[in-house]
Amino acid sequence: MAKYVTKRIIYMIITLFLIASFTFFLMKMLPGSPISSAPKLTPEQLAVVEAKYGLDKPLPEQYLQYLGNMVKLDFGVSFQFKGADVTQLIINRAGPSFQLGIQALVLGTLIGIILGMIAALKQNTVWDYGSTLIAIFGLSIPSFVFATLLQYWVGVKWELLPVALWKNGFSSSIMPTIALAIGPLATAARFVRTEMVEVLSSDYILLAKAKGASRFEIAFKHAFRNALIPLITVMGPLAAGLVTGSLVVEQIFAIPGIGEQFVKSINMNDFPIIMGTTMFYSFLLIVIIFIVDILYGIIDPRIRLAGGTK
Amino acid sequence: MEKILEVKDLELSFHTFAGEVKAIRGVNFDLEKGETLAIVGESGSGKSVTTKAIMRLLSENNTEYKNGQILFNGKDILKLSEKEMQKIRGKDISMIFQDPMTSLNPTMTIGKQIMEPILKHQNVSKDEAKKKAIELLQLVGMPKPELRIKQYPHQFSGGQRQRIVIAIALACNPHILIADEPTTALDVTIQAQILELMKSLQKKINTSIIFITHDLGVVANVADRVAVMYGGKIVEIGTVDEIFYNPQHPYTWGLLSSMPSLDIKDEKLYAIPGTPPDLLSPPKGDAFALRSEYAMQIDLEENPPFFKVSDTHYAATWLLHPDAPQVEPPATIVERMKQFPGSRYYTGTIGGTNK
Amino acid sequence: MKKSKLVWLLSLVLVLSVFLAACGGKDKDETKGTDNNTEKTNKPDAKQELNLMETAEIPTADSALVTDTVGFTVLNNVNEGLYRLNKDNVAEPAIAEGEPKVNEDGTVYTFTLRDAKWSDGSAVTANDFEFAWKRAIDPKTGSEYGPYMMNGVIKNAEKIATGKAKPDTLGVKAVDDKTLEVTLEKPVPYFLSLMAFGTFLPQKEEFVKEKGKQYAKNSDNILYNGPFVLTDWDGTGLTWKYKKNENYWDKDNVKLDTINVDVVKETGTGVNLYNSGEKDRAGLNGEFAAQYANDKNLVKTEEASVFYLKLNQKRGGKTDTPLANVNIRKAIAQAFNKEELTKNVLANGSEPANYLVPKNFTFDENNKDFRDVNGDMNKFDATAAKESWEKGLKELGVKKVELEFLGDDGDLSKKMDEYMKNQLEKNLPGLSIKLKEVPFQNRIELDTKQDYDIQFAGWGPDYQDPLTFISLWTSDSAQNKMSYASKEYDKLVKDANITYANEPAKRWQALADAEKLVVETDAAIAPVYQRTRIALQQPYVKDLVIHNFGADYSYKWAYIAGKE
Amino acid sequence: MTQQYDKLPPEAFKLVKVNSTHAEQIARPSLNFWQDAWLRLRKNKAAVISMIVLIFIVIIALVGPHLNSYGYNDQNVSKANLPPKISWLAPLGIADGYAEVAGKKVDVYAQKNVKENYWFGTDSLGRDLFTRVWKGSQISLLIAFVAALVDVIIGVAYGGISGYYGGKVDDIMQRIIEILAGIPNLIIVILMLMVMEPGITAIIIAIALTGWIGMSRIVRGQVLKFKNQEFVLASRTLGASNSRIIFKHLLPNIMAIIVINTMFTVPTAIFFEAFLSFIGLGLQAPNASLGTLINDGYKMLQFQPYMLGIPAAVLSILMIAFNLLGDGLRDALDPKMKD
Repeated sequence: MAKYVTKRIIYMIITLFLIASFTFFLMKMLPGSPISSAPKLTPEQLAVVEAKYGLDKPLPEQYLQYLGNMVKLDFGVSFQFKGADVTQLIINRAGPSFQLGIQALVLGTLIGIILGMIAALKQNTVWDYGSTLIAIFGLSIPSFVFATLLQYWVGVKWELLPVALWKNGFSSSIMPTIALAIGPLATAARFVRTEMVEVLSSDYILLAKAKGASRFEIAFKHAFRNALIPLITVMGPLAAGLVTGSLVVEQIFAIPGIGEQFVKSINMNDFPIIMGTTMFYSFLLIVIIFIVDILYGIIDPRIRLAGGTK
Repeated sequence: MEKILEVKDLELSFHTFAGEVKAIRGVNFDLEKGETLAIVGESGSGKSVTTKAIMRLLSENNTEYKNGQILFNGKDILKLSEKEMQKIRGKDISMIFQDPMTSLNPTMTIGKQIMEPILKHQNVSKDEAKKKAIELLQLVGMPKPELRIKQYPHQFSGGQRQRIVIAIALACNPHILIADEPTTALDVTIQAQILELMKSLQKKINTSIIFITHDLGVVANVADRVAVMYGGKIVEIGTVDEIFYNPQHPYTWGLLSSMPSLDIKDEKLYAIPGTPPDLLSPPKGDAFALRSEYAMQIDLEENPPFFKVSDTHYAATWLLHPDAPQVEPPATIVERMKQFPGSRYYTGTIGGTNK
Repeated sequence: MKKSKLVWLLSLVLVLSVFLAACGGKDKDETKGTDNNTEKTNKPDAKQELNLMETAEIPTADSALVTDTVGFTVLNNVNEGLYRLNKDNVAEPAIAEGEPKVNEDGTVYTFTLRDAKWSDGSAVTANDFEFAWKRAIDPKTGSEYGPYMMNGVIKNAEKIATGKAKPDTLGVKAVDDKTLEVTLEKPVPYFLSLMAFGTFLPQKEEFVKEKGKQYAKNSDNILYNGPFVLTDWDGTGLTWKYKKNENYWDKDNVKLDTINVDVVKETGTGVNLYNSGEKDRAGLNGEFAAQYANDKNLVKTEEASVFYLKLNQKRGGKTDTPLANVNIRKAIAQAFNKEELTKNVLANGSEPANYLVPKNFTFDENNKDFRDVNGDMNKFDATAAKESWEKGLKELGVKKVELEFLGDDGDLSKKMDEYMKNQLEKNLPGLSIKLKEVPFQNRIELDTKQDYDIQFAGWGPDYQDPLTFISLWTSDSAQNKMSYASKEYDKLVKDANITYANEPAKRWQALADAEKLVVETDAAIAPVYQRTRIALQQPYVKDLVIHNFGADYSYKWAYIAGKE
Repeated sequence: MTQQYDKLPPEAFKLVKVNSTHAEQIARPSLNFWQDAWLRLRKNKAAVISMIVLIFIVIIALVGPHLNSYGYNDQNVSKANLPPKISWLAPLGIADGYAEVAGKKVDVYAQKNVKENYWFGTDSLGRDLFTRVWKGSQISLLIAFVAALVDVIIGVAYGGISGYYGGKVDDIMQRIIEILAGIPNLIIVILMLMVMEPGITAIIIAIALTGWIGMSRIVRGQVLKFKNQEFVLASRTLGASNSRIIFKHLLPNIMAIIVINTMFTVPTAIFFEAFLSFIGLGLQAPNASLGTLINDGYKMLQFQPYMLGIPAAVLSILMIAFNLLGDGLRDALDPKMKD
């Protein structure tokens, strides 16, 4: 176990290093920078500003410095926020994003599991088709469309929930959570259905039935756990998918999160924020995948972590 | 002897994408208390389906019970509600499956899995159930049961797992134990152990066993009576001796001929020609006729009824019709029949033994 | 003295018209409802709380570094310079007590400061101005607007900015706590209107030095001397509040207690918030503008921003392009239907521009709009365009021309680009346009590198004088970036700037001649439209003042009446 | 049981010679894997309907833009923002050219004095949406198919090599995958798109760049499963070359799973493109894709819902059809599900 964890941590570091390097050189390839696009600056001032951001040094030196700072969790200062600390900005913005992400993940997987279970237990009935359709609709309606519809109907027309903004506590988070949850919901529902159908046709379910277990017991005592364990493996991608969603949902609901700022930074060429956020997202994803793998080993008695991933 | 189970005229079909599969086309047999009935036949002959029908384990979505009754202690199982059925399963009738590798829940400790039917059907506390589970494991010959009940299936070998499955099946002292090819997936040495175990357990708890197999060697070892199935029907039923030494149906002949035998020296192993019938469109008449060298005109036209050979021995073949011509069974069968008193080839003296 | 009066007068007229527009587009009769409302309830409510939205975060609240409209708007409401744009868009003395003393040739201004306090209770002194301005011009600060606003205006500014002189030598001096002396490079007719600009706000030296790097990074690290103080701003967040500044010298005229601001980047979300009653004012863009065209709460404000096509004559600064040919440029300038563009594509009340200096922006001594001098130039004329085009092609000896059209990647910009492409290709046979749409920052970068053929760009004035537009196209201008070089033009601008600095009429004419040259004769740029700001605003919001240069809004006089 | 039997005619008991091969003939016709799969698929109503719908959409995406006289970039600003109007549907009150403007229902066609009908209405530049929707579908499908194809090629090659050669090669290749899997692909795609010249190619490259990992994992798993099975070993002992084993034995067996996976990759790519449009990294104007159309339309949701509704409906139908067909294929091709 310890050996496995060490190995995984080494891979995580390599991955982060590669992402960091890739992002760095990609940013260097990009046209435009907020500094050179400030035409009002005189060349003398430009030199001062470039020195401030460390842009006057040769590329390899910049790269090393960047990596060195990154180890210290220092992602430099933002261009658009005139010298605001990127790390601080991410910390400031992480709260709402985390809250939404976790709420959406919980809500999405929960409802997804329920839908998937219903579909599998009532296979080839109206229930099955209904929940499958809901799941596919969730996959096929872009989250920004869904968010807009929610905002207009639930917020403006029916006045049930705050239209947008992040200031009415939990009620502010309900609509964005729903809009975000629709993706994981659909994925979880389809995944659970497939797994559940497979589990339900397995011998041990037949044996359980032969023991006299009721439908309920079969579904929840035997099938449920076995169908859900594999779901953990897709939690990583699901969580990554939430990042995708949060970029647009945060913007639509005017939520002070990281995703919203990431989109803006792209449009503003705010490289330090782009790089910082990319590293943040990557780190998050890697940690989630790692946790999921460890969790998988703990929950599924068949897996022993000594070997590879499978 | 008391009849604990009677299957009467059972007919059932599966509805599949390809159409209606007439899997069971009229099956009759009964099971007496404490006896072991073996059902033999090729794959697809309907053995497993018949037993799953008794347990009502067939998927309700695509299974249609077209006719017949399954009487357990005089009650028709097919008419019971799912709830009532759940009370019978695992308690009165329990089942052992073919593949011990897949028939245990991989994420549940075996202790829990053994305790499940006990808690379900007997009014006992968890501790008692646990004690019972340990006893059961001891009964099926599992060493250190106290430790092992906390373990998961993947920590056991195939033979051990089958013992666990047997322990589960025996947990509530069932009246009927259905064993669906319980040894097929096991090593030969383990097979023997498991069979011995089942035999000794049967004596201890006086259960009736339905034993499904295609291995006639196993049948000879464990069964009291044998039913031979072909094409969704029982074609011959009788005591072990009657089936082994006085078979009447050409299919039984074929089966027995294809069994390697130690006492009959024959270089060539016999194989039944052709393939089993397609139950999507079962043939008219005797389903085996097309593969039989003893086929008569009527075999192609009409289903043979059961002809009585003895009080315990019936066979569904037109060859037993009084008007049918006498045919010569294969040589190996004749050899067998020579040893059976009452057979037309019997060579010994009446009342004698052939031991 | 004379100059300031001129500005006064000019501003008065200008502001009248702007104000009229600001209060609800009086040129349309559907706004009558608003007027009725206005008259009915003008008594301020008990609860004076205004809910507003911005479209972007505050990048910085440091007056030396601020470059964007949000930042300028915030500073305008929480701080106060020597002058402030008043309700009528006129720069009037604020921290300065009355008009300054000006020397004979108009190069030395001496301001006397009134008794004003910072939010920490300390007095606003002349040194606060001296410190702030010197800080803004110091290259070490990295201010964009410092040099931009001061170069050529305040003495030695340019030398300091280019590192040839020390910041100490800037022509600003605190004679004593209450007296500030500003020495100019040359007479600047519009100097006082600059004094209302954000870059010239005061900063308290002691405080700035104490906070060091943390200065102005959040609402706790700034001092305020304006009508409001900023609160609940964490430096990068999407929300902040204005609270009435109890230390403000003119606090009696400030009626609002609180303004809640949230950043909402999606127009649709903004409109939804407005419709749900959460917000009191919501800006609209084209698509929404069209739909709310008949809304009784629609507010239109003509801006002084002009959008035009820059026609690059030397791509990458190296070779001549087809656009070096004046006939080709003229053809392009006349080949698109501005009426249709503004009416149907933009659909936000913006007007077609056949000029560079916007209308209703600057006025001469007789209150005559600068616009009246030249009138319309290079109006849409497909036939004339085609003629010029063919002539140009013949001169070039080609049949086909392919040009890259650089634009922003906002939704509305994209739509306009698509329209322009379609129009140009339709009206100029043989022309094919390749669209390139990039984020604003990238466009500016490409502009700086002069790496484009045609660029859809715009300019908003920094001070109230035609020069803010005209000076863009001199051959040495940092904004030129299209290799437009005309000796005549340079001379006219120099005339206006220096030669006729104290002769308004001649200066006016020189500026007008320059405009005609760049727009009509040389067709160096092709004006497209003058923008109108359009918004939904609750009728109970009163006296929310909208400016057409500098900061966008002043909340000092705003109040709520009739909401309850 | 009685032993009373009907008297039967003697000829009934005449022995007949039955050719045992006859018995095999009446068994089910022997079908190869794909024919069998096709039969199963045909029984799955949802999958069949999906397939028909997909074929229909592909055809109409190719033909649709030519069904009327408007080009996809023909602007006529005076005819902007017209709601859909289809003459034969108008009496039913749908697609009748009426729209709600400031709370009142008005005939926009009459108001703007437009004589011709626009079946799906027009956009804000007066372009025919019918033409644009199908042109957009064309481009979306193109992007999706090419991206899926690239995914398949890279994924199968990578997974195949990794699984087939095993050992060190597999080890190294899997470590690389492990590292790549940690990269948030959306972020990378966005960054890539910032660097590349925007357009269809850039989007395809960006989507394909990270999409193949899933495919390669599945293929590797399958190859590992099959390569040690008897039929492969048998063929190897008979001296079959690697390429023969790969193409004749392994590929046909994993084809099914590749096809199924592709069925799910295609809609993901379509969706991804739509998402990129939203954050402004999609296609360059005046090109249309379903994504850009939805993005254009969603801002007009409250006023001109058709501008969002129609392309969103097409996208949804495509997604649903691909998913249901994928499900159907999985059921049909997955040997586990065989009864």
